[in-house]
Amino acid sequence: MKRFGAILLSLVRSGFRGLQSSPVTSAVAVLTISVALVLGGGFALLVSNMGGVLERFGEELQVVAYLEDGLEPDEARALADSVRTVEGVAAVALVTKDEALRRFRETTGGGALLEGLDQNPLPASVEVRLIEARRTPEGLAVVVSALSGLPGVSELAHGQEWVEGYARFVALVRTTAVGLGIVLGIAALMIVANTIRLAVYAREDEIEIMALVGASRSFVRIPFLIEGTVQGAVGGGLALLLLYTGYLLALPQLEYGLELVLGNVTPHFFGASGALTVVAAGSGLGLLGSATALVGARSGS
Amino acid sequence: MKRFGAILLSLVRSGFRGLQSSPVTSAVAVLTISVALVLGGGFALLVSNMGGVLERFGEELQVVAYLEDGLEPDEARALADSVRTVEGVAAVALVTKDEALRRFRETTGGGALLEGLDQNPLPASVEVRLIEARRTPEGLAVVVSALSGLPGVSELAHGQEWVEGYARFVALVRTTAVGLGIVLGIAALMIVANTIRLAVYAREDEIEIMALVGASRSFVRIPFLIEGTVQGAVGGGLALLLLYTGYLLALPQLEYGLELVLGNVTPHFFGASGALTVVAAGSGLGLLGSATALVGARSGS
Amino acid sequence: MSGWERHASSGAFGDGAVRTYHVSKSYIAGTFALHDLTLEVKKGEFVFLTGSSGAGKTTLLKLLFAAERPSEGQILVLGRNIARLRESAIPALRRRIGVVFQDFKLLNRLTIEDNVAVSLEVVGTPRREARARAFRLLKQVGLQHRRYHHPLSLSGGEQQRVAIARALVNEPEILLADEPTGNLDPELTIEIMDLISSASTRGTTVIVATHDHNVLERYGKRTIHLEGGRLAEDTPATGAEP
Amino acid sequence: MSGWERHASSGAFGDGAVRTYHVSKSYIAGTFALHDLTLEVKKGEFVFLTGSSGAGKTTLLKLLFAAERPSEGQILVLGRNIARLRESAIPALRRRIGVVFQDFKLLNRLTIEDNVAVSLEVVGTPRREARARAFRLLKQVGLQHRRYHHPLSLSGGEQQRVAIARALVNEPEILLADEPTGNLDPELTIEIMDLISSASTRGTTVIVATHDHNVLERYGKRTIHLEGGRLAEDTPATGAEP
Ligand SMILES: Nc1ncnc2c1ncn2[C@@H]1O[C@H](COP(=O)(O)OP(=O)(O)OP(=O)(O)O)[C@@H](O)[C@H]1O
Ligand SMILES: Nc1ncnc2c1ncn2[C@@H]1O[C@H](COP(=O)(O)OP(=O)(O)OP(=O)(O)O)[C@@H](O)[C@H]1O
Ligand SMILES: [Mg+2]
Ligand SMILES: [Mg+2]
Repeated sequence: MKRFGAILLSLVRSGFRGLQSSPVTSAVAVLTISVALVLGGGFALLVSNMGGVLERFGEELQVVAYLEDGLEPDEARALADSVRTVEGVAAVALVTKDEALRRFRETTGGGALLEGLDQNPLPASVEVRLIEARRTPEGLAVVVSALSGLPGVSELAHGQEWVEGYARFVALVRTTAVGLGIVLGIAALMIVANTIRLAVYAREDEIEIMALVGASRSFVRIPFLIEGTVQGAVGGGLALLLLYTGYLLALPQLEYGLELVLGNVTPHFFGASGALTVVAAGSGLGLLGSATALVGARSGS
Repeated sequence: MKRFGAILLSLVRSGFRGLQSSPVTSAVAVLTISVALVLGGGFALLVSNMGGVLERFGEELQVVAYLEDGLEPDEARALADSVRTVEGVAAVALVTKDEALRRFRETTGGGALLEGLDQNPLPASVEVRLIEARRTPEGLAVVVSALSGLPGVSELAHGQEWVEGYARFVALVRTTAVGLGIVLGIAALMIVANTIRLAVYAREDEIEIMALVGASRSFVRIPFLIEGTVQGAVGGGLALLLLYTGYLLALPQLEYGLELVLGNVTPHFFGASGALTVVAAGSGLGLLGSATALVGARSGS
Repeated sequence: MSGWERHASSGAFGDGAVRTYHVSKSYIAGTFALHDLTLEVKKGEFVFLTGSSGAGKTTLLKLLFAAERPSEGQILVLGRNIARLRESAIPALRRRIGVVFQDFKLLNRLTIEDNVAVSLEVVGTPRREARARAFRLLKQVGLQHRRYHHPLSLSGGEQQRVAIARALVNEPEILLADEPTGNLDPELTIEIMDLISSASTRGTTVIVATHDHNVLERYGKRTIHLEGGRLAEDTPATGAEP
Repeated sequence: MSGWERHASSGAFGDGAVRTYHVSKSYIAGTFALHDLTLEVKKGEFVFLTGSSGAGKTTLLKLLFAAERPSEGQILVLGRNIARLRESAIPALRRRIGVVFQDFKLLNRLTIEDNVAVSLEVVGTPRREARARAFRLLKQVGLQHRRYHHPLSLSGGEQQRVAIARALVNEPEILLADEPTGNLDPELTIEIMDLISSASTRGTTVIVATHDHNVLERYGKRTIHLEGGRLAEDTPATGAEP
């Protein structure tokens, strides 16, 4: 037991001694890990912020149920209420004939077009927003079929095309994000593994000598793994710092642009768990990097 | 002269000998450079493809000059011709009253709305597209003021807001692209420099010994620079290969999505000069990386 | 099972610390660094290994602590058959053998005290104890005042003495020393050789490769002479203990 | 300008290849690896450097080829003042000096022929010629058959001989050899020392640090003895040429 404790202590100590006694190499590894994580983390941040934007896009999606012309306001309101209970419906807004006319005037600018008419030709309608899960062609079809069965509804406009476009856009963004994420992840892992591999190579003599004085495989290797993990964690912390600095610097610019283009989506940074994930990813990269680096190292026996 | 030639030859030879005699380290460096370039090159590719998309967006921008109601078709055509000569105008299309009515029917679906009218209330118009340089709020103002002076034009609709939104969107995309490009470039440079630095560290003994047997600074260093440049070029070639493979694999997916969302923009890969740029960037990175790596190396004197 | 192996497993080797049986080692096809070498070193014996440059002394020592495997033949060290030793069993064997390498093989990033202590730490000796014992050994080779320095700031002879201290610190059952006094002056050579021979009197089996005729004469131990990888002469001890 | 420097620039040193004037070297504050050393070695002279482990032999040699700078004092080598030599002038000086390092310092990634040839290539000797001359030197140290091998596959003594070949190949004006026969048996030692002394008869100034009393006696050259960094004895040649 005492022996085991002594060995453990000695392993941890020599892991940290490694960091200390080759500061330049360690710094280089830490820097590389942090650069890799800035790229990966920045990308994750972008995707997570884009999620909000997509979300807003999706909120634009609605089904409009035009009401029969003879319907009384009370009946229309009752209909709107019954629509609210349909599964997949998130929000319902009633647009009366007058409201429709007002909107038409607004959008066509002036509305001189309808001036000569003696009565309002525009129908009342119920605008239906869908819950997120239904914002797919299939989900939409379910809601539409439920709505079309309701009495008082004369016609449904549901922008099938728009939904398909939206669904494909979301799928495209997701696929791209996942694809790029995988590429970035592999790139980060390879870069980190390469860096640590070179650092280990520079110390191959050391590994060999340790083996020659009777150190077991794990006694030689564990300090390198500890070293890699610590470097990774430090690199993760540094990446977080860099990302946050970049975020603060970029925010004014981005907010201005995003607001104009996409409305008032507020950009957000990593929360505590996200930040922890970055550091953990760093440690993981460092550990994995040193582990893969050691596979190729000559063992001295 | 003979002496100089011998030295030059010996430098180049030992540059290549370095690559040969440390194949693992070289492979690691090449791989890292290519990973960095895949990221950077992929980003460049994305931006250049996005350029096409933005271009298409911009083409949507037009100024509509509504014509006075009494204008004869001949007069309208003459006016359209005179608009064509205005500076900043790229294309002009005449929309007659009949055409306007047809379009209205199409877009409102049925056009029951105008059924009861005895005469066509819609004005003829001239649609004006701008050259790219004028697709800014300022450029637009110049064209608009030129158009508003023309006789026969009753009103101008020029989507000032749309233009502002577009201009800001383009600016945002450009800023983001440049920002990300700089970050990626720096990241690539740092990663490559770090990798090569570690590779040089592993051979510091060699550098020291060379100095001790009387090699001049450049005699010791130039082989490393050659080695770095060659590694960079190979890494660039590999990156190009990886990018092209990725492009071919991603194309079916992207085309499908892009077409739906953005219309028929055809994605494109690097041309010959772009490809050359990637390889050159690799060589440059390798050279710069080894140059910065050598700054820190101990010289043995 | 060959006759030799039956012998080995039945303990017929008695108190042999090291036995080689028709051992050959060839690094480059067609040439032999060692050729058909059969010899025995008993427990506690002190043996010199001589032979000109390239005769195979270092190769023989490398085979004994499993840094190389024999191309042919069998080697028994402390009861274990080197030719068949599993990779994972090597560290345990090496911990029972102290080695002074011809090129020292010190860890440049550690202090010399840590260099000596590392032999103890690999077997789990607590750090305090390891350092105390390392200090004692450094004192015996006259380097206690340099204990916090790093190997690269030591002179050649000083580094060699650190290597000797490291080999002796865990009181190994076998000591293999490859040219351990090549960088030492005659006075220090005697001091160090006395240190080694005192380990021998405490029961350690010692094999010292050396070129130094003065040492050979002074200690008058059994001397194995190699020539071109073959056993050329095996001179028994003269008993001329100094 | 000190009196010494005025002497130096006026050529009053005559044919001194090496002169040191009150030279001290301190690596660690308060301790001296060399202390107030003043000596002269004439052109073509053959000098042995002795002293126990840590006496400062290697340090003195390092100062002479500008691998270290003196802490105090002036050093004149081939007419150049080491203490004031510009960094960029060092390579040119080193090309006129051959050095056998105590730890060999071979380039492990090159063949031994390339290791020897590198001394020539740094001054721009065409490769063919460099290799031909390297081959000749390797033959003189008995290693021509190993010329395409790498240093790590050579025995200690073989590596040492490669280091000697490299130091001699460009016919240096000064040869500094640090324990050049520490890994060689007595017969080879004589061969190699004969090689070195034949370079000396061709005009090379030679300084050899050694512990080997047999060598000192056999060649009977001037011997500078260091003790704790100080000049303890400077014995002139006995003229007992072998
Ligand atoms: N790894 C190797 N690859 C190829 N040849 C080798 C290798 N190691 C040793 N040799 C060769 O084997 C022979 C014996 O080498 P060894 O190191 O055992 O000699 P040695 O007796 O220790 O010599 P020295 O006194 O010079 O140290 C030499 O010719 C050497 O060149
Ligand atoms: N880089 C250094 N840093 C600190 N001390 C050093 C350094 N190099 C040498 N020394 C010390 O200076 C003293 C003289 O060393 P030097 O190498 O000159 O001895 P030497 O005469 O060559 O000994 P040896 O015969 O053992 O090679 C020694 O005590 C050594 O420890
Ligand atoms: Mg040997
Ligand atoms: Mg020395």
